Amino acid sequence: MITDSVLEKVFAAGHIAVTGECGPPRGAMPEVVKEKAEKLRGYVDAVNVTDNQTAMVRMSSFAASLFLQQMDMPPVMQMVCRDRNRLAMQADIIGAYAHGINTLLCLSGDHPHFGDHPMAAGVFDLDSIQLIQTVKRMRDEGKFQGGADIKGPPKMFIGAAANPFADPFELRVARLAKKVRAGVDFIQTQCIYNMDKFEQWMKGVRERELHKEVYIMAGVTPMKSVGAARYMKNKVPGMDVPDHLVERMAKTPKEKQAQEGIDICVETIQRLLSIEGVAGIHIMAIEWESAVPEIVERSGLYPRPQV
Amino acid sequence: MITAERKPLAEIIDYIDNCRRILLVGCNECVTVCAAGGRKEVAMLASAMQMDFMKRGKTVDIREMTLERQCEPEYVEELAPFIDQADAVVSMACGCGVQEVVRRFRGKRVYPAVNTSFMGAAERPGVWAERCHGCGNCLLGLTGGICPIARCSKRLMNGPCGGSSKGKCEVSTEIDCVWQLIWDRLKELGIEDRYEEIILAKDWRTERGGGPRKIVREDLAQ
Amino acid sequence: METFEPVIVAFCCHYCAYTAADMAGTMRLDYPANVKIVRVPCSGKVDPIHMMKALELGADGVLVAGCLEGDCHFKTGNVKAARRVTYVQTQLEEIGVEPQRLAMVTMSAGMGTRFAAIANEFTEQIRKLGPNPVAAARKAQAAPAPVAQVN
Amino acid sequence: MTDHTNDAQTTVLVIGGGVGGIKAAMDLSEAQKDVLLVDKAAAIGGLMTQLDRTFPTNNCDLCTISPHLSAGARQQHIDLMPLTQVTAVTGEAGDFTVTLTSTPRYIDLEKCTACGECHKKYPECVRFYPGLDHRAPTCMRYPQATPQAFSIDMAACKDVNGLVNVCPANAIVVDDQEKVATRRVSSIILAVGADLFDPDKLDHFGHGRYPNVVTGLEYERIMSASGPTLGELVRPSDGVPPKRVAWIQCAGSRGINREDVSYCSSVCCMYALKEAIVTKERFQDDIETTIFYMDMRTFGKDYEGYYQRAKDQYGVRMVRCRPHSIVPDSTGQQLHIAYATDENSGMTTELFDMVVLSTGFRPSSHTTRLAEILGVELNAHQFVRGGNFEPVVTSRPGIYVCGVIEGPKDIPETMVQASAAACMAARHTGHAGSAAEVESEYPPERDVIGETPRIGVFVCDCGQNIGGAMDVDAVVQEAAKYPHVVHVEMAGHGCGQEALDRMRQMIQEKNLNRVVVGACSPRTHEGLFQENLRKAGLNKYLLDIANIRDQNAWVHGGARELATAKAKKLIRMAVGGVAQAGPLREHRLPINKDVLVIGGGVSGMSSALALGDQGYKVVLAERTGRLGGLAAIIRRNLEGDDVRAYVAQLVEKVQAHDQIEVITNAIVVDHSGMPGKFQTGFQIGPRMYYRQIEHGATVMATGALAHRPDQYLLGRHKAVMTQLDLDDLLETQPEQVSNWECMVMVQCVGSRTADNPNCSRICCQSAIKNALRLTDLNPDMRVFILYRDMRTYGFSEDAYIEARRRGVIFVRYQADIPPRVTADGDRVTVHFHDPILGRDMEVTADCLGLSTGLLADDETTEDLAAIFHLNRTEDGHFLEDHVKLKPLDMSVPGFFVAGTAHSPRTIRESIAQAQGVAGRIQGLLAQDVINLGAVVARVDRDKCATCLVCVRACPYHVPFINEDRYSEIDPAKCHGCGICAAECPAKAIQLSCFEDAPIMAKLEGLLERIA
Repeated sequence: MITDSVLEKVFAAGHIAVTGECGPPRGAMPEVVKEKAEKLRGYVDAVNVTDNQTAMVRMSSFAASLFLQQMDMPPVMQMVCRDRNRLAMQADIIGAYAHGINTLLCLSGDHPHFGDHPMAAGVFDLDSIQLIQTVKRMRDEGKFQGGADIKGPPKMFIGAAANPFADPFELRVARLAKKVRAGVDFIQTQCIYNMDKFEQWMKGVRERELHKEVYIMAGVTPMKSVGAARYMKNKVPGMDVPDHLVERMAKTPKEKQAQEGIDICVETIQRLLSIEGVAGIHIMAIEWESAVPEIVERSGLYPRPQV
Repeated sequence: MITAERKPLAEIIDYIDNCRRILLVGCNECVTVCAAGGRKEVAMLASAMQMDFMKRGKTVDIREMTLERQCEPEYVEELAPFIDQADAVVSMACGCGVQEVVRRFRGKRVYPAVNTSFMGAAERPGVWAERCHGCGNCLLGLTGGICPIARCSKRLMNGPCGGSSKGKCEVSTEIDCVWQLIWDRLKELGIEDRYEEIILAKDWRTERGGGPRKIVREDLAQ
Repeated sequence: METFEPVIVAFCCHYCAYTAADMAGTMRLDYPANVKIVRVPCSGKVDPIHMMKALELGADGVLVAGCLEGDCHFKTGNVKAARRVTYVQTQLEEIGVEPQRLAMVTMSAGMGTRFAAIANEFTEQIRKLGPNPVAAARKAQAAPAPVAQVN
Repeated sequence: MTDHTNDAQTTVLVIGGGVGGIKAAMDLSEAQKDVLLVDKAAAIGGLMTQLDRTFPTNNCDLCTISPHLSAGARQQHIDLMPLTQVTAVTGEAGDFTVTLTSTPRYIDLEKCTACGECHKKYPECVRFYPGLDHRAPTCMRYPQATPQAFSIDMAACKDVNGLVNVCPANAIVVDDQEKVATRRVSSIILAVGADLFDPDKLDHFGHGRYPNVVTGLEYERIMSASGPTLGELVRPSDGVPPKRVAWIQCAGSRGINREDVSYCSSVCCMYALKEAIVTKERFQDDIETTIFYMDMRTFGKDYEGYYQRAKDQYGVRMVRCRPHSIVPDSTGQQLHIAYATDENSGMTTELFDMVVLSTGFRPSSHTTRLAEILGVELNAHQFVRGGNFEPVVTSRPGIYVCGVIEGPKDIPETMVQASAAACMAARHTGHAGSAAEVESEYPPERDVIGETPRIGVFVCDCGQNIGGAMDVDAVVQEAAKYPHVVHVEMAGHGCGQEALDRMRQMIQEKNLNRVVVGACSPRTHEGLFQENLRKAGLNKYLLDIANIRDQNAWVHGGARELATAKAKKLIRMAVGGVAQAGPLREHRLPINKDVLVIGGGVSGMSSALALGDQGYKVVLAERTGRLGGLAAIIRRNLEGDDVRAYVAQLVEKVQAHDQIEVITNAIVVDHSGMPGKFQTGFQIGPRMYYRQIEHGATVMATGALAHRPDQYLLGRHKAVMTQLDLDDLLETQPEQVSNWECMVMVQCVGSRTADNPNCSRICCQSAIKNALRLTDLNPDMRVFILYRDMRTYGFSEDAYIEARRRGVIFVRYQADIPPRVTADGDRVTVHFHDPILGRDMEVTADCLGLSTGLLADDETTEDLAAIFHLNRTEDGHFLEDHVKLKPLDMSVPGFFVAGTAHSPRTIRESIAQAQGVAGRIQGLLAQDVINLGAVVARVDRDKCATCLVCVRACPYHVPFINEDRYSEIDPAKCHGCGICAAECPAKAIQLSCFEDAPIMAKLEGLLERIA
């Protein structure tokens, strides 16, 4: 064990880890965070807290993670390279760790173009891989990115994202290898709908035995309606939603579509669990946290192991 | 080369609305090549300004000049004989030119007429695309000769990000994903494995991070 | 009040439009005397500056007349001319001068009737538009001709 | 006249200075051959110069021919001898000795300034002025006569020394003698034209007795601005404008009476239509015009359209009959015409104010004597006999003929034969010195750089054309006020010799260094005025022409003050522009003298042979696999010659000729370059391998298609065929044909209809040819010919008469009630209405022959027109540069058209065109150097920002960045379009002759008065 992150313990114990996701509110409303977290309690090992997702300003990931921490719901703090330079990042990492937040997800972040401040200048002082190296160095060498010593180094369980479906597809395994070389501990993939492509990616990963060096969590998202399906297919960058799923949702009558979305999600999880190298499931039920309990139960991932 | 685009007429007119005598100065270098501030554009703007003033019943006297290069003191000096008869100077040069005129002629109102944009190349006649960011520490040697700093929307040195699709950037299908180009290029050169070498965090001091820069050649400096 | 007689400058390409204008002559067709023709070797020779200056000096309408699409004696002159006319029209819009004061027309050498028809239509269209605002202002001030040395 | 003795090798004698003679002389002089041009009249110009307007352009075209005339006098190679006749000829081809007798002019040409004083004081002793004014003593045929001098008929002069004193230049030589000279020439061209029949002898029409009965030419003179009535259309009897005018066709032609000739003069129908149209268009359109005719013979290119416009647009009334007589009414001012038409058999009379007798051509007595002197055979009608296949060749080698003296024809055909005669005559002469020597003839060019502009403004009134539409004097006075203008004057006919001399004189006197001419279109006259500046020692680009005729007077005729104001503005613009213009140098380029001929038919082969024989290397490209074209399948012509044999020997001659390379199955794929430097790419043979031909000139001889419309059961019944099929059948199965009992032919099948409006010219002749051969085989065969207008023009009228004599029945049908055909077993029944009997008829015929004529090969001409940028007429034939005076040249320099690609025509006429084109090309390629003119783009190296915009914009990829880092444009390659100049962002490129400064000055000139 490198850190005392709950997630690491679950992985280390050989269990299938399950993480949820909670999008902080666009205002100072702690009860919203608590409410969402409460719905996940017991069904997930840790909860990702997004950082200005889609470049829309929200309560910071650090602040929301603190609320989860205080509720005894282990948060996975996300940090994008878009909004802070390397000074601010390292300061927040130390601060968070001081509050007991010990799991961090390093992301490049969506381009300001998509958000509510397209006129803002993206920082991008570091990119996600350089951030992984920085957090690893802070943890293992106790040194800042600039080289100075850290008294009380933060021991973060380092995570990153991976999108097996983005182009050029043949590059995506090599990119994972790059992140592994940078020192990432666990990976959460983009939500998976194109099962064949994901399996093809996992085959590549296994060929390079990367699954032995990094815990890979397969990301899933239940679709609430055919509209949601089409939105994800066309509007969300890097998302690959095959047509047959959209048709399946379109064929289901309006009122039953949400249930159909959950059924698809469960089926997806069943298949994912059968893939060698999948160490966990990351359920991104954004603004639909209430569906997580049913999904986790029907996927046979309930109750969560006590570590 | 440095590229630029002519400012909207309304903005230029705002600057000089209270002037009666204008010295309109073009530059025969980069802004001529990208058809923003050459002798022809000077004549076009002069005519447009003249019409705008006359339409509003005002008179304006515009002297048109085009210097060889507005970022050279000796060429800027050629304005000296005319500077006093002008209430304001409107410069169609890139930002460097405008500021050189300001530096030389204290107390004289000098206004830009173009928006200086980027260092770029002619993609095809009449179309220029950004190619260099002037980061001061060129990493083209590491990426097969294609620059991610200037041509990736997120300046990723270890791209591509998750949003790259069909070779295009997530921000717009008009923009090529530079990492796709780099990846294709590495394949062409047969050095795909070079891709997995991590490009370390950049020292931005050589870029703007270190403050406005100067290059000094001791052997030439007087 | 007497009717407004617009001044119209027509840049005509030697091989097509100018010949068509001559043809309108040999056919004794009638078109308004407002149209004054400037001969150029090709419509592709008409510089955007000439179009702007014509309007700045007070012309009410400017025509750029070239060969039919694909028939340009110099292959691509008329295509370039059309693009430049559009570019100058956007400039005119910025100034607040009606872009329709400037138009690109095409015809073959034998189309005397078409030249006369265009001359008639365009003159009426400009007459309806009224005097060029710049010309009107210029007339009001009778300002001395602006000093414009182009070096 | 420069008098230099010519040795035999280089001079051609051209007898007759009419438009044909002048064109032949011009072509020869362009081909660097010396010409001795002789005319018995006091000034050259012949018949055409007296015509007011000419068809089909309805322009006076005097100003298109006057440059030829004045040019004629100026060409170094042309030695002009007016008032001179050929009295003896000895020797043979290559070396003739001719005796020339010149009658006295009684005026010294060097001194006479043509001021006209003698003309005013002593009008009685002048030679006859053709037209109505019989008294003027000194005759100047027309305002721009060449040579520019009067001539006196001393016999008719009563007060000789009074006449001598009145002349300010004392140019009158009382004791002027007849001169006789002998000259050795290499070949002779007979171009004496013919007279017009004097109808006085036709007593039933009363010409000569009733003043209001005039001939076509006299009517022409009455309408002409330079005529006796100064352009006012009035009745000769009382000077009152006529309300009703009639034309009677074939006065003295196509007749069998005592004074008639049997042949048709080919042009009277067209000139009658023209006179009627001009009467309505120029005078009052309420004048009623009626034409009495038998057949309306408008068979030339687009002439049918002219005829239909006369009827539909101008309302000219057509009455088909042969009027019986003209009788004056009681007042003597009006005339009764008595006539009977097919429809109503009784005699009707109508009253007219004037009657015009359309008289045809008659060979003058001079020509019959001249023919004896020259030893050339005449035909039955006393015209000079041309070859059946080569019309310009006479019976005597070395002597050629062209124009009306070879046979009645219109001006375009005369011009074709003139060029052909020039080509054939040139064979016998050597080369007479290249252009370089000519250049030195001009005075040295004055250096005007640095001088302040001193502009001379010359405003033409061009007779009615400009003078009639505006106040020219006001324009001239206004011009005096313009900046830098130091001299203004009204130039009358600016393009005339007199005005040109005056302009040169003014340039010297007032030390002018810029000239503005307010005149017609620079497109037609820029060269003429530039040349004039050059001869006055001024660089020819210091000139600007304000187009105050075609683009002002002619289009704003109705509004006199508007036209005047606009003329002032146009001249103000020209003054502004010319002040900024600078002297320019022209660029020269060596000429590639090879010729590319496209189309291997009779026309293509004939022009290839004509050029090959003159030593030019020719590439003859044929699209199909074999030479011969359409003519190869024709058996006989009207004269009875074996066409197939003639074509076969032509093919043989071409294939054996060492100067001609034949490429078959060759398709044009690309083309570029300029005259003297063309490159044309072909794909040849089944494997379509690519080959590029370099050449200096191009001949389009792509022929036309035999029309086979799906009408009258053609192609669906054995007995129905075209004249072509019949022509072949007559040769292959005469026995089967001879036992036909009855044969019907239908004319104008698929021609003169909405979708093919033009007349195919040859179908009437081919119908008559076949009819005669049918009646040769079986005199008892009944032959019907159903026609709309029998157009057997010229001497082919005799064949029409012979056909009628043999009992061929000609029945007219209306276009809207065509005959109908129904199958009747092996035979067909033809139903038609007979207007004379007034009954519907049915004839069962063994064979129905359709005269289907020719159609333009639209697909081929369209592709070639796209590749070579050539113009075409609506119906797909190639368009010539000037329908009348340049029928062989095309508007794109270096391109010529011959044969049925130009318009439908007989083999004989096609060969004339082919040889004519060869003549024109020798003129173009005679120079060693081609003058590219001065309109090229120039780059100012100091302004060039090396931005490559011009390199990318040039449609011909001419600009390149040189090692000195700025854009360079090779003047030899630059086409002068100016696209780069307008695109250059650094304003570094100026197109000479169209620089920014003059254009801006023109705009300022136009718009300055706005304030």
